[in-house]
Amino acid sequence: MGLVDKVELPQPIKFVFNWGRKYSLWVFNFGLACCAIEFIATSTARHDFIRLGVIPFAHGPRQADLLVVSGTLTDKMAPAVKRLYDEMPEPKYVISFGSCSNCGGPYWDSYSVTKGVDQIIPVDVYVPGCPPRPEALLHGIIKLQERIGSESLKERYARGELEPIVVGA
Amino acid sequence: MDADALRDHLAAEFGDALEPEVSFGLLTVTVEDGDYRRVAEFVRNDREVSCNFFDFLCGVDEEAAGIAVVLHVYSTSHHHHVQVRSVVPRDGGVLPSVHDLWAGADWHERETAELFGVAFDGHPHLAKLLLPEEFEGHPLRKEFALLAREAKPWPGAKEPGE
Amino acid sequence: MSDLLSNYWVLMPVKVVAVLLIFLVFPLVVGYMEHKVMAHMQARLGPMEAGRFHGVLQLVADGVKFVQKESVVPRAADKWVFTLAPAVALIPVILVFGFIPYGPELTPIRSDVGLFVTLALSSVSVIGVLMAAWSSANKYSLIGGLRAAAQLIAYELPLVLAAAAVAMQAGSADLAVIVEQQRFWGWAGWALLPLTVGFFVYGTAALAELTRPPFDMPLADSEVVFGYLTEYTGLRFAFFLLTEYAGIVSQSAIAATLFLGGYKGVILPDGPWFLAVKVLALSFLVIWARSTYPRLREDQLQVIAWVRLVPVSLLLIFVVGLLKVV
Amino acid sequence: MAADQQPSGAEGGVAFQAADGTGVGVIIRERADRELHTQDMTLNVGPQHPATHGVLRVLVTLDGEMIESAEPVIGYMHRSFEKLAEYRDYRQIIALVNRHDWVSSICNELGVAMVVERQMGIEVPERATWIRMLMAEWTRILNHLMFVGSYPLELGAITPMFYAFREREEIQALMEWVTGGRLHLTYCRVGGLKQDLPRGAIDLSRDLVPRLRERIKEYETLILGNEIFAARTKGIGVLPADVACSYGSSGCSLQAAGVPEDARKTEPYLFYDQVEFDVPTGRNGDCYDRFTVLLGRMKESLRIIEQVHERIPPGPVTVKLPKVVRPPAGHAYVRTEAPLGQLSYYMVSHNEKTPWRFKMRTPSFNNVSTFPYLLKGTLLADMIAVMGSVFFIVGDIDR
Repeated sequence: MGLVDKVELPQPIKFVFNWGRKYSLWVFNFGLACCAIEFIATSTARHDFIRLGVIPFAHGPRQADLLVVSGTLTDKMAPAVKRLYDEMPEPKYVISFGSCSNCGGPYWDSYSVTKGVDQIIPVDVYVPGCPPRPEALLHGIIKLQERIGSESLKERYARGELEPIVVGA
Repeated sequence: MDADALRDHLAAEFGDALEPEVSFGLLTVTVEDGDYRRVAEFVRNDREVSCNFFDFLCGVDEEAAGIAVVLHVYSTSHHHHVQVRSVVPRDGGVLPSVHDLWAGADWHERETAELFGVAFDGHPHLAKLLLPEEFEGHPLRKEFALLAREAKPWPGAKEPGE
Repeated sequence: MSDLLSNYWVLMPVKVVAVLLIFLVFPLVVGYMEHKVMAHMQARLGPMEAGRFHGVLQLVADGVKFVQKESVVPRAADKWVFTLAPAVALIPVILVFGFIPYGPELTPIRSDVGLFVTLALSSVSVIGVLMAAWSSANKYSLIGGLRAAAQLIAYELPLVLAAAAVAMQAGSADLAVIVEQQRFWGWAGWALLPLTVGFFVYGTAALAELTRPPFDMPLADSEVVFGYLTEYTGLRFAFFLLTEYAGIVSQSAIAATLFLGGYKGVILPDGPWFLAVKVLALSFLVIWARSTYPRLREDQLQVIAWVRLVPVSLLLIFVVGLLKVV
Repeated sequence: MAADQQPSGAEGGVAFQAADGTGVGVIIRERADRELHTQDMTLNVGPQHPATHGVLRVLVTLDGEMIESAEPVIGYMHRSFEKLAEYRDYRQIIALVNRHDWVSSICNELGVAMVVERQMGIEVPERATWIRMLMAEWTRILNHLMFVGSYPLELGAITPMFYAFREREEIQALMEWVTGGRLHLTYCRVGGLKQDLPRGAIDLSRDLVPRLRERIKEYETLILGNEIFAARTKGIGVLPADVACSYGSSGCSLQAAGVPEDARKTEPYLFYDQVEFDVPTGRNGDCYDRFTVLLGRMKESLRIIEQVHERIPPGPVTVKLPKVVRPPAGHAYVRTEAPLGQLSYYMVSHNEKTPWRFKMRTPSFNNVSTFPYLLKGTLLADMIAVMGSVFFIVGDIDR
């Protein structure tokens, strides 16, 4: 967005802007495999991440702020993930949900599975587990929101990849 | 019909052309690749057998003997299974397609073709099904080694099976 | 004071600001209401964190976020049309708010044909939708846009016919006059029955005009991703969202004005507060429909418009005319 | 079609009457097709598309909104279970393979345990078998609830999803208590179970049954009672019985076509021959029937669960296995009824520590292969209704 990422904004404006990004994370669920079920479970009554302002109404990547890659990424699928990530407008965040998208999980020796989504797109938060519990995803989201609340977009773009957050580490 | 009666019924029709075997109540008949289509047609159309339900078709690597193709069908009216097995050579193995007998065989033959490298004669569209276009090799053959396993030891304390 | 207010150059900016305020506040209220009402119907809580108290500032946060988003124009898109489309969809809706009578002698723009101006304005949005669909250079957008166009045009007819019945009953197309003729709960006496039917026709058609469930075929997320909005990002997308919610408010306001006695009320003096309550109640119905119904297929949708609603509304005009003459 | 419908009557072709007696409408439609023919459009639905609930791609050729042909492209979730199983110990396969249909793990691991037990000739203790049945039926309900939620969602009704997951969480609590897991439970072992039921688990399970029954009634009124739902699904996507069999389509698709084929009934395994239940069937084989059968299957599962509660005997839940599991050379086949349909495992053993070949015949693979047949000639909007009603899990297609 031109200005935001080039200039260090004054503190009050930065605060408001960060607050907006923090509580309005329209999420695009890249539901690949088993973890997608736990992602849906997190969005429904018992766990309900809409409470935190994570809105699952982004039907396409263009409207999304947060990409949750949940499940096994195969070599055949990888180009599509990359493309959808590229279609998302900045500023965008990525949560890698589950062992498969973190590192390949139980399919680490498979001939058709990509060993981690971080090989093709940058990841902000890793949530380990096979599949992780919904609580773990909530934890990951809150950690991400904490980071968004205090970050500077200029720095984010300048530094490229940031130190990722690992839930439970 | 139970497996033994089925075996006798099929043997009466084909005689020595098939090699029957019953294990755990399941009849498997091994046939030459030339007889495969004939036996399949009989299993599908014979009134006593009439296996109308397509279960699966898969390959089994038999190493030096070649690749065995196993066709498994079931009858919803008689409730019995028949398994037809035929061994083809590792290189250039061809079997006639049975997709016109059971529509479900279409995808199973495509899958077997890409994972084992067996061709099916008469199949309309023997393209890759599961793997990306640029994938090379037939991964379910025994000579296809998993690269990750060569590069990295098993992460557990013991090797599988110990 | 009254001298000052009657001065055109003072009055005009006041009106503009007031209309803009209504336009900015009410859609947000309805948007928030949608979040909360749907959540509670679905055994959830909905937004709870943004703005501390029950997520009241959720939509504000959304707005602040959309401002910061990169605005992407697809390379294959028709740039000018693509950028103009949200404005073409949004501006008519803002103008509609100017024609609504908010209270006795409180109509920002009073016109003898106010009713038809508002209806005409709200149908201009179709052009915005078509522009968005065509210029996005996306097949899903195109399919969604064509569905939207077909649907909006089909439902325009019952909408206008039902409104025409009201105009006949009132003997005027001036919205303020129409309200004046009603009691606080709508059309009194012998006019009640046909116009109740009219209300249902109008309501169904308006729901379809808004492309809200069960008439949300153009935006059906499970089929055409996001219909004509698929390629829109950031502020432009937010404008479309705003159009949607402002549309709900404006259509509810028109429906309340035409059928439910507009700003009239009981006990308290008549005024905008009654209109606000009625608008929110109607918006609630719109949201309720969303959480209850699956969506209709487009051919079923057309059948409802042409085979059911149009004949009913024609009959309605006939009956109203007959009653009027008798 | 056009060839046998010659206009009869006046030479000018004013009065149209088809040879087979069909009315004017058909001919006008055909003429319209010919004269107003529009250019076909190829639409690529997927691999990540909200309609495919997972990663399935369908190449659709459209004429307007009418589908001329549809070709599913699968393999986006091919994780090579069959190859990996050849590299894993017989006991490790259970933890690997229960992931292919990710909402019915017990039903998957049950088949694996059974095929190894059959090959090795292991008798499973009676208590373990009953508990396996109990857990398998709860898993079936968990799976079906998932589709009870997702199918209306695809048709545009959001709310059933939330209700279904509310129920799922309640059952999930039971499963978690018994097995320690939420999704991939890995509760079955070769020769029995991981551990016995905790004290009170059966009571909780007993409590759940009547509550679920109430909720299923609620779904029937909420979903089946909705006229829009009926209008969208009745007469759409008809799969006749013979075609279903020929494709090897099973589960709801086959039962909706009127074939009461259910491995629990026709070839009982575990103790399914000792409990009473019916196989719900449909009449027309359309989307509506498939969904009704789905609800019916849930009710039958509840019936089975109620009977199992009364039958679980005391005793051990596992047998002692040798240090190295080496089934004798040969091959074994086990057929079970997974929630989505017929799930069979075919295992070839060479008396080694790992299986020689482990074939998984998954229900979704065969069910989804009927898509080209089902989708031809339907509207794009019906594509969603059809695809959603052939209940499938992408991992179960691609393995």
